Amino acid sequence: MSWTADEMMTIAAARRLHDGLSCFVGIGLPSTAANLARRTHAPGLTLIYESGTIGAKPDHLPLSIGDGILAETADTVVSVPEIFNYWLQPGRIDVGFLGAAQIDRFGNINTTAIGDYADPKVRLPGAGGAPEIAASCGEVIVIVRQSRRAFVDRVDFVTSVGFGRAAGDRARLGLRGHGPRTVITDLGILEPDPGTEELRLTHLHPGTTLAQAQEATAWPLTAAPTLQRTEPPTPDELQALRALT
Amino acid sequence: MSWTADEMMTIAAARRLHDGLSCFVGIGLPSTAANLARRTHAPGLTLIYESGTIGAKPDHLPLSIGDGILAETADTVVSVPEIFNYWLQPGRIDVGFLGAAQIDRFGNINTTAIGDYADPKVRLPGAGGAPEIAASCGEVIVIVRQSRRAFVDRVDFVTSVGFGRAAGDRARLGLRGHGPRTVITDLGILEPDPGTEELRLTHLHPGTTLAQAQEATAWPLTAAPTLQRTEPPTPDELQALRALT
Amino acid sequence: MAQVVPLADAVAEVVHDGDSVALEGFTHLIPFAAAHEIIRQGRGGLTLIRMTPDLVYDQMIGMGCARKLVFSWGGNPGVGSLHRFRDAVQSRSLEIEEHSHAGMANAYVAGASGLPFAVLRGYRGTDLPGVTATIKPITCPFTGEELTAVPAITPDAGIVHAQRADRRGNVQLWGITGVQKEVVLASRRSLVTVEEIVDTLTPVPGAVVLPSWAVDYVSPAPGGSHPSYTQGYSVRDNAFYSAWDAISRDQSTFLSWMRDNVLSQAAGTPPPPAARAPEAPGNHA
Amino acid sequence: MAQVVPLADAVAEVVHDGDSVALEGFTHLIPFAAAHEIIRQGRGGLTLIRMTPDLVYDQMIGMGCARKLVFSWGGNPGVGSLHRFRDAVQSRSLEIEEHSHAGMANAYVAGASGLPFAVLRGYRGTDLPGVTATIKPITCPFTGEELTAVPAITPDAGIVHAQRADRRGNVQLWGITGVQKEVVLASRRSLVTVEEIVDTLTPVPGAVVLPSWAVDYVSPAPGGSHPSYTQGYSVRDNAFYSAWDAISRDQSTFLSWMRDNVLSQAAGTPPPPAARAPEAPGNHA
Repeated sequence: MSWTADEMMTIAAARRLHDGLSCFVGIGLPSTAANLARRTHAPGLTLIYESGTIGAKPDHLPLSIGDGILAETADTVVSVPEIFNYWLQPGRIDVGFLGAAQIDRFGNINTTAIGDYADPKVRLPGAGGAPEIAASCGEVIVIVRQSRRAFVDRVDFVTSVGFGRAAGDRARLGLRGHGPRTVITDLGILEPDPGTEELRLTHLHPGTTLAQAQEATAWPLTAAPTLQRTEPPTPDELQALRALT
Repeated sequence: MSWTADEMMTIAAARRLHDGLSCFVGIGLPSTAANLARRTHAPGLTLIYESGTIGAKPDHLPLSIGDGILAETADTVVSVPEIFNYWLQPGRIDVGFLGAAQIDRFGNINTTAIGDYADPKVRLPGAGGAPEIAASCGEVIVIVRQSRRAFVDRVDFVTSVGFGRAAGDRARLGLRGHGPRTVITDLGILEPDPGTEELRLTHLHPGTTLAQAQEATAWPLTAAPTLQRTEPPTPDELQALRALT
Repeated sequence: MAQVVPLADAVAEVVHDGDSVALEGFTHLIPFAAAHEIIRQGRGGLTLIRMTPDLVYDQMIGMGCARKLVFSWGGNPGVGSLHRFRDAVQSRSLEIEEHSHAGMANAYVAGASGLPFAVLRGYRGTDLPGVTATIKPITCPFTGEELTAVPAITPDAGIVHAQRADRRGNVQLWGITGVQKEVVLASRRSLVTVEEIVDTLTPVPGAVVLPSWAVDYVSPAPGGSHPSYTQGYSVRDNAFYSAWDAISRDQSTFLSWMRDNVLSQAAGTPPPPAARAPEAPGNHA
Repeated sequence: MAQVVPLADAVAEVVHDGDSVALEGFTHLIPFAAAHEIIRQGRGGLTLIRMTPDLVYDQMIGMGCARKLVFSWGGNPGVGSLHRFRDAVQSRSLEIEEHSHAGMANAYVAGASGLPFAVLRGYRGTDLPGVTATIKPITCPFTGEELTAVPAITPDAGIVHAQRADRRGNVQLWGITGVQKEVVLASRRSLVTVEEIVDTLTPVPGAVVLPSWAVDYVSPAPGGSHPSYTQGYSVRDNAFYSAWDAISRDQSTFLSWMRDNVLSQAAGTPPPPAARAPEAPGNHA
């Protein structure tokens, strides 16, 4: 079976979600990956959407984070203040799943504006739940297609904090979660260097090269000493993904 | 029909509750009076208990503020944080109904301790919902039997603020409601002097005298120039009260 | 006690030029019928407040109702941009005050609670405090830890949609309840549009009840959340959300759509058949 | 994921000497069976936290479990005093930290929210800030208004009673829900006792659901809220609350009652027939 780069990206993201975890899900690719994990190796994954739906088990992919199917299949539906205050903020949720318009070498995310904030070249949707998901979840997985436009040296606007500007910044800011430990792209997987907390390439998806990944990154991307090759999608994974979308 | 002083007190309190009002009800005599009002002239009175029951319509008097009958008959039941934060604190509730162990000439209430706080002569139950009821309800009605032990010049401990120590204290403290505008006893009714905010006698119940009320008050109690006689209980009122208790 | 009145009358009472107005509904129960009536009544100079501006504020912004927008996520969920919003911001013709969802949700809670501000673990390390004056640090008086404060949101007018109300104006809503309760309680004047008026509000699991005495106006507006939805009455018109991208991309196409589908309709007119939700109303729990 | 285990095992895991412990339930759903098991296991030096100490803490204080009490209203509702509590305070053998209901409810909310403190309009002008160190002023950074702060309550152990749980440990409770959710979420370790374990949690109007992964232990304890009650399963034993006044007035009468009715019982034993609620379990909604 052949597959697209987006399919590989989604499957690689789904694999990072283990059974029994709780996952705060953004819309789009994160939702697809989280629902794929629940349909394959992680049936006990708890999906939490910022609309207040805890334990949603949709039988089709929702378009928005507030589609009726999420409320109808949830273990419980709580108010929006409650989902942020009682569930996200105290660090109860294991994994946050985010997208990004721009992401920089320290995993900081921009979803606010390209260019100057007051006079933007492109106005993006803004923060939504992302800043607090990035701050409070046990760890964050970012799913984003790799390109020089998206993978920048420094984001134009810090909407959600990754590792700040240097190792130790998260602790200095009082952020409780471990931050963006995994950035999954259509080319491979980036993870922070344990010392500098700068993102470097740890996995290449089948058929991609380090040069390709470096070409799609606006900072001098380095590879981890243990650079690995992602396992290709299995037929089961592809089938489950295609049934979902 | 004859009646007891407690019956007169409860009926006088019930009469102060008008149809269409919302009333935050403490347990004991306040609950009896509020339920009596709802059974007689104020069927549209909304009873709110600190257990989170809004619009309770009990068919018998509850012993506690959390009896099942309150939840079963309520328009809605909310959590205890919500009843205090969303409903009481913003000043949404018209009338607060409180009891007291001690009350002083400025309507301040003590339900905490008689004597020294650290080494009390008598330890009382404490604050419960009273401080915030006294602060936030549109106005407060206090129901308490009149005696020199209870009606003191200055309470041993201010659990709930009436008019503080002088006119204007409520505004200085940022308390939003109008405070204890009515204190109903087994002898009569006290209301604050519009100038000094000191409580003075405005009504005597049938068969009682000013001297009696003064004798039962530890500060020099004065009568309002318009001192009136309370209308005696009607047979309907007495019947409804006795059916309730 | 809430007054149960026709939508046009309620909107005229509740929304005035220059008001701060919050039309809420987190994806679910968005009060489109009320928004359309505000547009028809020609209101302007409004400060629009909403966590997710969504199509409802894209329409109001495009029609020139807004002077300022207070918001936390301005996209078309699962589709892309809100073009009228985006154009207005990029052309600097709309003042914005920008928060995170957590910040706005807590600001509504403070408003509903009669507090001047709310405290949260939020915004720290982000660039938002640098561009939004209503985000300030606050120090815990017990631990010395620094947290973030946002001021209460207390709109002049708060409007939400709900499943139903009884004849006395008690309101019941369920499904995703969002910040519906908070916005009604935080607002100086409130309006709830409902799918139907019923004799008795049979209890429903997960339902929020707003007592009549906490609401100012209730107006029947069947289908009034379309293209958003009302759990038990309709499903989200995802096709319409997708189609909106093309309708709204260009101001003149947008204006022509608004003329045909909003301005020329009377208050309470159901949405055009082509854009209605597939599920028939009435299958409520 | 919550572990579903017998009550004696859960209490042994959750409550240790010297812990801060909150057994909550606002009149309704008070976890008496768990309290009795704590007493039987001989725990001591506890900081007991509860808005209304009620009979449950009168018993624990009388049995010498407590070093300190954090509370907001210490009476026997509708009856009078809590004699073991009152004697302990009057003899200065129990340290107290005293709040209002609004203060404690907000302190639990802060605990559940992962915040170090909560803000409220409360206590102003009262003598409580003078005697309770955990009440401090805080100034609004936007308006300059002075309000009141209380620190979060984050008990070592939080215990509540509920109607039921499923086999995976998801908990469902309804009726007066009090601060049940907050205390479970605020606590380092939590235990929920339930009337029954069921296959499926059928939705119930007004119900709160605590997902299994937010609870540590679930233990069956049918009748475990007596003389408090469990909506749908039992009614409040008001006669017992009235009778407690005479039982508890004197320490020796109290001890003899505790010996006969608590110490000599095994964990999970239903209350003595004479003191049981009149309504049979099982008529749930």
